[in-house]
Amino acid sequence: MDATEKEHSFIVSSSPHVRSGETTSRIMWTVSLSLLPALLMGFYFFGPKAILVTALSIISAVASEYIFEKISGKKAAISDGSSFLTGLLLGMNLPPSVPFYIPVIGSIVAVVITKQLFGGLGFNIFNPALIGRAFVLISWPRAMTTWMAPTAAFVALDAKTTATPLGILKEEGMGHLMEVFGSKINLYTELLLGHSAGSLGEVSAIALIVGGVFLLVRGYITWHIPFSFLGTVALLAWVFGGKAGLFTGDPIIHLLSGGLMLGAFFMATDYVTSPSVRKGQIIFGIGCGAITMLIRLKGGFPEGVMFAILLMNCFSPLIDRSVTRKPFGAIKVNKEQKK
Amino acid sequence: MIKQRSNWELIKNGIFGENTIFRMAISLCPSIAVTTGIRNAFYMGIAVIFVQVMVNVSVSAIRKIIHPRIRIPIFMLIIAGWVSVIDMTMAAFARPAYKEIGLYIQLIVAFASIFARAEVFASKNKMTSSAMDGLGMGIGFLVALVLIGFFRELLGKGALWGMPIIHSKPMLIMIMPTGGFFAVGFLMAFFNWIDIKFFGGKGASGV
Amino acid sequence: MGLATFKGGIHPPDKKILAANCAIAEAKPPKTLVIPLSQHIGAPCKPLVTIGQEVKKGELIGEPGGFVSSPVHSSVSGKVVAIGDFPSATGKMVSSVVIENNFRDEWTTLKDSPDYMGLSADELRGKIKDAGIVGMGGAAFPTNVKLSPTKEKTIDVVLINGAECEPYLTADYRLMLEKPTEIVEGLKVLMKVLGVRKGYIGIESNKPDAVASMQEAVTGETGIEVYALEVKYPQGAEKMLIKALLDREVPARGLPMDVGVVVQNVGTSLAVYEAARYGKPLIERVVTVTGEGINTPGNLMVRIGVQISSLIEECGGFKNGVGKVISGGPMMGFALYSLDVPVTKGTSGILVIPEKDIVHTDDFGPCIRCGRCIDVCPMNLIPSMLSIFSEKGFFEDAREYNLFDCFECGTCAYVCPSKRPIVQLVRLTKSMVKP
Amino acid sequence: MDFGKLFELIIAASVINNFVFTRFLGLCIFFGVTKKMDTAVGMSITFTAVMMISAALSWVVFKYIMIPLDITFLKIIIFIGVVAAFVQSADTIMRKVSPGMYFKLGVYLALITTNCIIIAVPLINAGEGYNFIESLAFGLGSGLGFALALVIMASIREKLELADVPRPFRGLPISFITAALIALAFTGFSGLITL
Repeated sequence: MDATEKEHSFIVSSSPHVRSGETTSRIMWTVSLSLLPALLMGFYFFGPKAILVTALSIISAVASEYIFEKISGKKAAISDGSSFLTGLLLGMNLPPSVPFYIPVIGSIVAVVITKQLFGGLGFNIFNPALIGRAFVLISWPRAMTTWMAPTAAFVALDAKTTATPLGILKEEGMGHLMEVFGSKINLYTELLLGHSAGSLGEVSAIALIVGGVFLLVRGYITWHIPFSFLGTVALLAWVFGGKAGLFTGDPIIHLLSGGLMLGAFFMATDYVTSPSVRKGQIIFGIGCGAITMLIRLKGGFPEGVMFAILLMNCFSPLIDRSVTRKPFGAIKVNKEQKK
Repeated sequence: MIKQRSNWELIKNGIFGENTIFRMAISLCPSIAVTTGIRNAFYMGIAVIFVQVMVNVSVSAIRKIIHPRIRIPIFMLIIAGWVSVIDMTMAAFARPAYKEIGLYIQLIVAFASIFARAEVFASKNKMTSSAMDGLGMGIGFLVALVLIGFFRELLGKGALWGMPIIHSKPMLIMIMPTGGFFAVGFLMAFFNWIDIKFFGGKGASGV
Repeated sequence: MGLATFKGGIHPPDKKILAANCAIAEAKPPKTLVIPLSQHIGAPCKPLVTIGQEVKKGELIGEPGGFVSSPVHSSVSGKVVAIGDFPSATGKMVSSVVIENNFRDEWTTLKDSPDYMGLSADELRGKIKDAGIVGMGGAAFPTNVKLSPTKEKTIDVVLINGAECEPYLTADYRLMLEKPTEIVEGLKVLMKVLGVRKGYIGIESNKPDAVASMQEAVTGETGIEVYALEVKYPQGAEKMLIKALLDREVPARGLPMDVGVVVQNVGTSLAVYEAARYGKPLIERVVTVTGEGINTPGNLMVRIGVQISSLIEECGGFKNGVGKVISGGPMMGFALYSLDVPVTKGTSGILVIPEKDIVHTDDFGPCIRCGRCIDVCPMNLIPSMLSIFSEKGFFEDAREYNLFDCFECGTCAYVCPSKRPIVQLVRLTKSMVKP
Repeated sequence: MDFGKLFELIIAASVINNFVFTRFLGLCIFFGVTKKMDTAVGMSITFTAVMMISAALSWVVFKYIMIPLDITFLKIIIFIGVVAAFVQSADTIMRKVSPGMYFKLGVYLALITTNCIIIAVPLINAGEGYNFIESLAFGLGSGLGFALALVIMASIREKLELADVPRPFRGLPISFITAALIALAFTGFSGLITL
């Protein structure tokens, strides 16, 4: 073969010349996949209404991303799956009984205001799905706090409404919660399975844990944020959560109820809006846990995961800025300079 | 001012060219605090028009007799005096509105815009021009506030001037702090967009 | 206990199997050779020959142009036919001497010294200098300069770098299998020159036979030990190797000698031995010709100055539709734009990647701040921020993120899920700001 | 003195009723000095100090001069006079005593007089009828809250500097929207401490 004839076809680029197989879209789709068990549990307990809400929020998230990118003349990048994931997470964070405009407006706020106005994927300061949810929660508090009782029948059309376990705990206390669920063991099992009122994707703790562990094992998330988040919540719930005094709280109820598992494994770990350096992530997780418990125990809302993550999102750039890494070999140089 | 401008030009400048909130981006606090409804926005705007005009006229009147070294404290005193007048007047005659926006009426005293107009314009110009400049600035401010208030009240309460207009569930968020920031941000972006699109401006407003 | 290693790093598929079992074969020198006068870091050589002059194999044709410089020798016997600027692997034009091979392979007279270990340190250093030996791992830093530490630095260890952490490459591996005794002798010469008692050889544990072979060669030697290292890129980077074997951190922007260490490549050690023992100048080296785009991969003993096109021919030419030809390894090598460039003292491999395996990086996505690059950066930097600053033109801000500590190993770009050209952006930034 | 109550007052003033995000005061400065972290930090320090001292001074003037003379209706004029006089003297003293610090923080002093927070604190103190210690605590809490807002905003805006924000939104509009979203997050604190 005559090499000189071929020479114009060589591709010249700078090293490295090999790349790993990981891509942004693969990450997004894998995370979406890991949410599937929890989503299916939601469908199972809340029926067709839950499917409609999820579908609406996914469709409007993807559509608003597409339309925005078209209007602003950007390259449409909906195939990277990030808007799908945003829509999915938002849907899972909504009560199954919300009117149809809530997922639609929530998704538009999430994708357009929270993400695209800030420069698109990678530059948003806040978790889009959570801003979407906070927006609709503040806008239509009544609709957003009317909870459907789980039926597990798939046909229930005139569902009863009820309060969430955390709502009961906050308003009526532990005693009433026991009355509703019978025994403590029963309460734990129901919370674990997801047979309780709540947002359609947050109720089944076990399904969320399965998804979270899957992501941990595959290396898509690291332990730093979820473990420091959950650990702080458990610790504070145990120390301050009890009516009878310090160290009498029940950490398991707090761990299994509300949006904690969904938040800790899937929302707080959002790459873009959490600190990138691992040390900073631990600070971030502890902050999330502390604010969650502050709101749950003292605040005006029964659930604090969403606000906790959003508040820590504000601090992410600051944490990233302050938690610096010592470059390899840096200390010795400093010492020499001091001399 | 280098070029003598007609009264109408001075007013127009205050409303469009140098609109306190959307173009100059100063005196922003009331733009969110008092704009949960048009009524409060309107009262606030009236108060600002009054103070701005009276301050401009007073400063212009005494511009030849005060020594430049002590002008700042003098201006301050003049502003604080007129603010006290409107504060007490409103407390007396517009009780319900005053209850909600009283603090912000008092805080007109710290408005950068009022002080800036006194310093930049009134202290160098005739009384009529100064009055017109103050009027323009004040109206620009009032228009901005009412515009913000319009969107917030309509979306957040489904009402205008307290009267219900839309009979569906309103977005409560618009009358919350968040909604105020949103409304100002989007209106600013909208004016930027017009500026870029139709007047070939650079866009980035304010700071 | 785990194998010695450093923090960070990646595990790209090593693909060494392609050429690992091919014994080193002598490559036939072609008709003409282009020998660049600047094959090392430092000042280029001054030519000592004129057009038309007859030269012998091993004859000095370029003398060092400064303290940090290294002489160049003819790698064949023949006639100088041209002196001028010729393209090099990096694309720069380099002043070179073109020699027409007369295929007689006549050696110039070499200074044989059977009792080389009896020579003084300075004599040995002189021999290494005269032989034109440079670091053969890729950086091509003149070895005699590395062996002349300033007075205030005390060196106590010599490391032989047998990590060969770049995927595909097997040149050092073959040397360790085929010439272990010579490598150990080279190490002993290096230790003598520096007056140190400890010599360590570090080899990645994916080459157990090389570890065994070297271990056997060091039996009975005092102060010399062989260590297996965890398989991880960039294990073979000097600073990482020192961290792994000695747990010493070379200061930021410092040199190994700042922590009392001199690191030499396996190939360099062999060249040092041959220079000390036979006075043989560095005129040939082992080059791995490999990749999925070459017909018969192999390890060739190649004369310096041989055109890469003739090496490709020697290995049966291309297959699978060639996309990229790389001089060096896939992580840090240069993509060649032409095959008419010569093998130099630093050329460790020629890698041919077929078109279908090329990762196109001109279309990259935004940084999603996943932190993968931060986890793998061996220098503990924050590559994501460096790349964003560079992309948006905030070059000065990159300095605060320790821009100049980056040695461009490419681990960050390898792991980036958005396929961002982080290393390229870092290089751009480095050229835009003053250190 | 009830320390728990004081602590709650500080927390409430700094976080729950944060001046910027729930009372919308000091917005000019908030948007004006948060482009760079250094200025935001300098402003925060100066501001908190001035806020506490002017709260104390105004309280003394209010309690021992204005109430006895029955001239509380002049509070706007008097408070702004007190604050302006204090800032002016602080400026002069700092220039003489500590030129280094003046060079660092003095530039912010000039901005402070025309800021509504600085005058709002004495007005609120007078309106709520806080005692001396409470006034100080309120000044401190407000200052800390403002500092917090400035630092958060500065860190976010430094990140936004690198972002590809749509053109009409560049500059202030996106900062307002950022403030809107921070305010939304801060509603999580509502109902935390009811005073």
